[in-house]
Amino acid sequence: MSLLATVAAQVAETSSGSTGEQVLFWIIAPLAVIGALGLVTSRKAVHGALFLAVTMVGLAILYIALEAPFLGVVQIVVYTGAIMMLFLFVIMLVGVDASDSRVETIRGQRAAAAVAVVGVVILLASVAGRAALPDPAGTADAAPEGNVYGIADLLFGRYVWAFEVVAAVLITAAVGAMVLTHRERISRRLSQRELAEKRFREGDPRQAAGLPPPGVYARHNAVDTPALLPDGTPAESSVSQVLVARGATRPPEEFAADIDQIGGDAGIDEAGPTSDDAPPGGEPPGSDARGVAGPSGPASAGTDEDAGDNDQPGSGDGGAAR
Amino acid sequence: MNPTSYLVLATLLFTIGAAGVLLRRNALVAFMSVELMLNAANLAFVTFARMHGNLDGQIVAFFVMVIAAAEVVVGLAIIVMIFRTRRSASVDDASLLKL
Amino acid sequence: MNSINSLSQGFAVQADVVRADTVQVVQEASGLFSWTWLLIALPLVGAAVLLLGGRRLDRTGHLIGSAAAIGSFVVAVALFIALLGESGGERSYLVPLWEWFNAGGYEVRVDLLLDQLSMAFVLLITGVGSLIHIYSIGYMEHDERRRRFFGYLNLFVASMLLLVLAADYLILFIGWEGVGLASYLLIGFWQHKPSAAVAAKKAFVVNRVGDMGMVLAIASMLVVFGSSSFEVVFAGAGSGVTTGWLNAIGLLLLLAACGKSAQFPLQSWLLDAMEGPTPVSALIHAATMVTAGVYLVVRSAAIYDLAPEARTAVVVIGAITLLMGAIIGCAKDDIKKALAGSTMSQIGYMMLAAGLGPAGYAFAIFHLITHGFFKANLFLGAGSVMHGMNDEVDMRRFGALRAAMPVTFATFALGYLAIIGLPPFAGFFSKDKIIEAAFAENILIGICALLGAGITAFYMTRVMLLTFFTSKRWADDAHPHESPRVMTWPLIGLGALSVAGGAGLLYIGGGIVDWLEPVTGEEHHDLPLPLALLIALTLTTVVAGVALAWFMYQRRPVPAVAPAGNPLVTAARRDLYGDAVNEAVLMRPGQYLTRSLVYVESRGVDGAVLGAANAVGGLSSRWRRWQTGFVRSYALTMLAGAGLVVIAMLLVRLP
Amino acid sequence: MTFPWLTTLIAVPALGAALTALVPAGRGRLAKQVAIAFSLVTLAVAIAVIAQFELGGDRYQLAEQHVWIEPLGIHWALGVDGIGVALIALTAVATPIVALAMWPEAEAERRDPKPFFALLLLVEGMILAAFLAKDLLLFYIVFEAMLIPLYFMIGMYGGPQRRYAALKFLLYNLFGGLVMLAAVIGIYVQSVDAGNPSFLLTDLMALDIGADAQRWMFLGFMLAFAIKAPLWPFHTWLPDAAAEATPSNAAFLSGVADKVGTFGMIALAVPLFPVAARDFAPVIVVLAVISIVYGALLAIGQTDMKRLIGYTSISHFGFIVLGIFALTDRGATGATFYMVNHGLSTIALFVVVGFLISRRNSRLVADYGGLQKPAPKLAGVFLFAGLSGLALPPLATFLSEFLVIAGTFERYRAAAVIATGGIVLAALYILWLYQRTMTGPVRDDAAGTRDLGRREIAVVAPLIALILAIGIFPRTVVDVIDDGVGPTLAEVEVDVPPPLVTVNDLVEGNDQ
Repeated sequence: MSLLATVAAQVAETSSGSTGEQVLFWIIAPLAVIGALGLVTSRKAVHGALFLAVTMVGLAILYIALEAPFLGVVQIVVYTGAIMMLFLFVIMLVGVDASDSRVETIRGQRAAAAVAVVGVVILLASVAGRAALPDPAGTADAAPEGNVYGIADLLFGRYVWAFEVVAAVLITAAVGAMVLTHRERISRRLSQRELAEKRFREGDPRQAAGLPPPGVYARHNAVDTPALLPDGTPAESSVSQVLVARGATRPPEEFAADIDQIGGDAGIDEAGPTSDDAPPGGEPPGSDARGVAGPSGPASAGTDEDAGDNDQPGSGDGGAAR
Repeated sequence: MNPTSYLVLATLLFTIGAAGVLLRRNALVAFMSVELMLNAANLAFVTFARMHGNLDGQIVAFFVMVIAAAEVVVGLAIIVMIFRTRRSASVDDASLLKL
Repeated sequence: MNSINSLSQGFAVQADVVRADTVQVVQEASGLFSWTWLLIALPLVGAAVLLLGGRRLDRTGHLIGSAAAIGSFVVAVALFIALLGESGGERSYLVPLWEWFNAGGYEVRVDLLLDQLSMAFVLLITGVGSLIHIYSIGYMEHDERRRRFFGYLNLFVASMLLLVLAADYLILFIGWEGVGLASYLLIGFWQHKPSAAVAAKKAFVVNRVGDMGMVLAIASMLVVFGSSSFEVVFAGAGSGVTTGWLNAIGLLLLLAACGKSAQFPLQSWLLDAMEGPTPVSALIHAATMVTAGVYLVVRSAAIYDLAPEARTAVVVIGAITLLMGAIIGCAKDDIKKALAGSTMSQIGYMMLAAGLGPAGYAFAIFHLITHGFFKANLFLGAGSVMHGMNDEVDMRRFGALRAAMPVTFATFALGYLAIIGLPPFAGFFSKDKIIEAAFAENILIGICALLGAGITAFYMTRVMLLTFFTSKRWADDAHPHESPRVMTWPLIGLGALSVAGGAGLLYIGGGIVDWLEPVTGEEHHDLPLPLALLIALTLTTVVAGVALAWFMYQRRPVPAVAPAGNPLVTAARRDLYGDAVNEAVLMRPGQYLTRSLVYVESRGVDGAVLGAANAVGGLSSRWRRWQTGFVRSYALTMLAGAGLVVIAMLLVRLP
Repeated sequence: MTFPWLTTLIAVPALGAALTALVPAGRGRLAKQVAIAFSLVTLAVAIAVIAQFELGGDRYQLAEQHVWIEPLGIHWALGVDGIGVALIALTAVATPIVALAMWPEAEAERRDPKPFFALLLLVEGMILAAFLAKDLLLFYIVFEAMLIPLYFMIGMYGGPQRRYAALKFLLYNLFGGLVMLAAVIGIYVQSVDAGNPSFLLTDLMALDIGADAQRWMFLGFMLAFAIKAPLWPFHTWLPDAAAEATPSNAAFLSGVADKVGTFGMIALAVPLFPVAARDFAPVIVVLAVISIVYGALLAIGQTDMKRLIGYTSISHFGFIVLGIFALTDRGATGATFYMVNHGLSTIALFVVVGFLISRRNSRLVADYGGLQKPAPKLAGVFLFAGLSGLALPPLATFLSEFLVIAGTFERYRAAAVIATGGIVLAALYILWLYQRTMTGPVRDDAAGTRDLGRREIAVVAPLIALILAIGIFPRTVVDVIDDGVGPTLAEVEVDVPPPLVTVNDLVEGNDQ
């Protein structure tokens, strides 16, 4: 803070018609414009946010140069510190890597926007440029005790009502944000028992015992690998949907070599999977071959030991597959 | 230093922000562009405050920042909500006003 | 009671008419005369009781109704006797009841005017009305709605009495419409017959056309006199009103009279009105209501006296209708329709007489009363025949009934002799007077009247022969029998009146002409030929008519189905194309107009509005496309708008 | 301070509407009872108001005036003159009758009856306020606001096309109201220019407005009133609304609510803009005559009974407007009298047709026939209502119709003659309707038709009694109306030609 204050003081000293301020301006202003252009042109929102941060910091510096050190600080603290962070959080939430397509979907929007924007630039700039503006009077007279004091004086004096109202607005906004993002539970949370009953009543009875756990192999145990069904096909439902969506699953074939090798070691018949055609006695008659029921159900822990030592009739196929 | 340069800068930033709103479909980017426009306005306020030797402009800029903060909170909440239901952050997808 | 004070000055202010020497004084009623309202109240209460009383009065309703009518007749007789006790110029009483309203200086009082003219009518209405009530007890015996029938009859009697007792045209109009309503209800009494319902509606609507004339006549009186009371109007008529106005009022009143009295060109409803029960035809469509038009003209004497063109119109209308009705009467096989044609014709006589002015007013009323007697008699006789013949009306299915129903035959014959005007029956005196007056006025009119008398003799003889003489042509299941006494006694009463009514009215106590003279004035024109010759001429014509009918119907067999006749017969059978003309000129274009207006309404008027709505809708659905729903488009618009605002501010240099 | 009778008169139905609305859901019967009770209390207050009215007293009696919005000169100003008394009486009498007639209608549409009855009372309050308002803006507000409850009454209950009809009703009237608003602002600007910003009618009538300005503003007012009343060619909403609304609602709409339009003509448009009223009178008279004939002809061409009655109303409104713009004492008195009588007779007609429809569930004439036999009372009442519709003397409608014709005849002879043709057409459409529904052979499916029940008799009996009583003893009513019409027409300053012959002098002269 003290550092900033001194910078501000120095700038202020050299302010009136000083070259110092001009230098500062001509350094900061292009940066700010570049930041702004970067915001508009970057394909990824994250990049845009960072560009905007640059602009805002630049503006903060300009504020200080414009004898508004308090605002400069607030700009950094509130804007770059709080608001931009909020933006970044939301960007994270929405998806960092999603990048926008540059194809314009609304017909004529780009051309019309260009015309409008250029028009407004010319209009405003010409107004600003043609106006015969006096040299700045400086705020020293208005705030003899310093900028912060001056602002505080006004804020808690003349503008105290507005200040209070703004406080109310902020509270309201906070509550509003909570209300908006809050998802109202429209029905009672189901108990575990009810969930279980529901599963039996409504769900596929073959999944009544729960979805199969992912592939658990003698040497490999991973959530990204599907389990194998008795016929040797991978059980899609044994892998988390999220991983499927991300394409982060691994097909079991990758381990086929190892499996084969182990199978050979154990002296189990290669044709093991074909026993699927004649299900063992443990299987309920008429059960669909693609059913997932037995093999992995009991192997709830999904550990090597369980799978390896499993002797039960129902899990025989699973063992055979390995 | 003459305020004109600052004003021209403010103008530029404002229109760049406007262009961002007009051209970007990502709601977050559009929203940030709005923030940029607010900042440009703030710059003009601060410039004029200095020109007139009067702190009122700075006070207005201050309030703009506060209101912007409130606005960002609510706006982002809305964007999050829309994203939740529609799986999209594109402003063009939220076109239910049509028909 | 300022308004009663006066005298009808106007009665005496006549330009070219010799009026009574004594000025008729209208006095405020006192004593017995202040009970005049009972005349109306009795049948009115009777109607209210019968119509609101419900089914518990079904068994006594006819008695209550008849009692009300007879009670009214008793009051009428009492009043008549009291009136006879007064001297000639003081027989006019005004009975004030209440002030009806006073709007913008236009005051109408509900007053009753009892003078010689209204007294004559009151006696006719209550007398004949009572007889017909009694007759109806028998005639309607088997009708389950007899109570209601008597209620309607009472309503009619009350309205008709109000019509003739009113002292203000607007009050008269209430009675005028009241009898129209009663007529509507009674023509359509057998509502389950669509033909009856249609006939009732037709009668009402055609009467309404006449009512237009009445309404406009009263409106004209307001413009001219500022009032519609007889007193003011009659007084004012002689005090400098232009003949144009008086003619206009006279013609408008004539239009009203044409509607009510079935005169050309509004005659078409009367023949259809025979759909009603026969007592109704006798009372309303022969004896009383249809003569209201004649009453109106005679009552408005003060106006017609000074409106020569209007009077001429009355004469012409009367003459046309006289001949039309007679011709139609010749061709009808339906006994009631033949009589209805006769009624039209006889009312034509009355109108003709009324149109002759003071020379004819009294004779018009005279004929009106005698006609009331004999025509009611004839209709009731026809009803009696129908009653005995299973409600058969076709005369080609009658024949030789004189033996089967002797009383009916005898009374019908008296009525027949009266109507064809053989002395000394009633019709002779009254009709002969009219023919005389017509000849005195204009030879052409006289010839029309004379011709009418001949045709009357022809068609009435035809009715008589076809019904009571010739051969039996009855339907197989017909067992003609005489009607019960409750029906024959009224017939006998009316038959007696048909015989004696004419001479009695003309000669007893100065006669009807003197009686009416204070109201109607008196005037004599010289006949162009000797009176005796004229009477002889008339009687010759009548005998010729009778003889022709005799040769045509008694000497030749009567076919059961009407043979095709010459064009005149065909035209007469079809009411001289009155309905056809109405249909072609009014009904069809009206239907077309209505239908096309419905089209114009939905396509034109409403269509314009809906079209505008659709245009706006189309425009907005086009403009709606600007609302793409894309935030960015809106933002662009906002930016452009903000830019425009800035430009505008720069241009107009707003602070 | 005297008791604010007029405010009470407005407040009672409004309170009744609120209380009816507060009746718990599902207790429709209680809601109806509350509504009818309040409509009866309103009637009692109205009787109290009328009892205090003095003939020949101040022009606006029982006046109340409180500043509402001072800088704009807006007042809560109420007062009543003869015209107002007549229409208040009509409204107060009609509402309980209509409410009783409505009894089963909401259920027939399987809807909650509560809003129906609450809205009815609300509209009653607004209509009364319109008749009492002596501040133009107050009038305008209630004039427009009553559209909303009426919109819902038509749109929520009624026939299959009810939404279309309700929307049409609303759009037509809103459009008229919008134009009128411009005129209201216009006259206010005039009063501002005159240095005394005020919406009080008394102030506005005292203004001296230029002829051109008067014409424009008059047209603005007349458009709104001509749509409301309705006058050809602004009438097409009425047949639709009449056909689609429930019968008693249609009765209330054309019998009572539309009278605000004709009331506005005689009590606002004419006295506020006398010069323009004089100038435009011939045009409006022509439109009125067209309305009379056109409405009657279209009534003859209808197949839907309610639509038919809707068109008869257009014809009758033509008579009312004709009487007003004849600008004669008799005409205006007759027209105002007609407003009352048309209200009663139209309500009777609609209500009786409602009885018919409730029996056979059809609005088409062709579906009826021969009902006279199984239901004689119904037929009798129907005929009576019809006869009152065709202005048969001595029923109340006759005198008013006659006064209108006579008053018009004093100034516009041709118009009066054509209008008289309306009485023939009236006989045609009424008797045609009666003939086809009630007479003829009894149809097989109609043999068991119910005759009138006790509630139905209770609905029509007061109407019949009133129509008869006013017809036979019209004097008091006419006096009261004449008392209000006189000063209103005095604003217009047109001279009515005196009778060509003044017989009274002559008669009295002879008396001496």
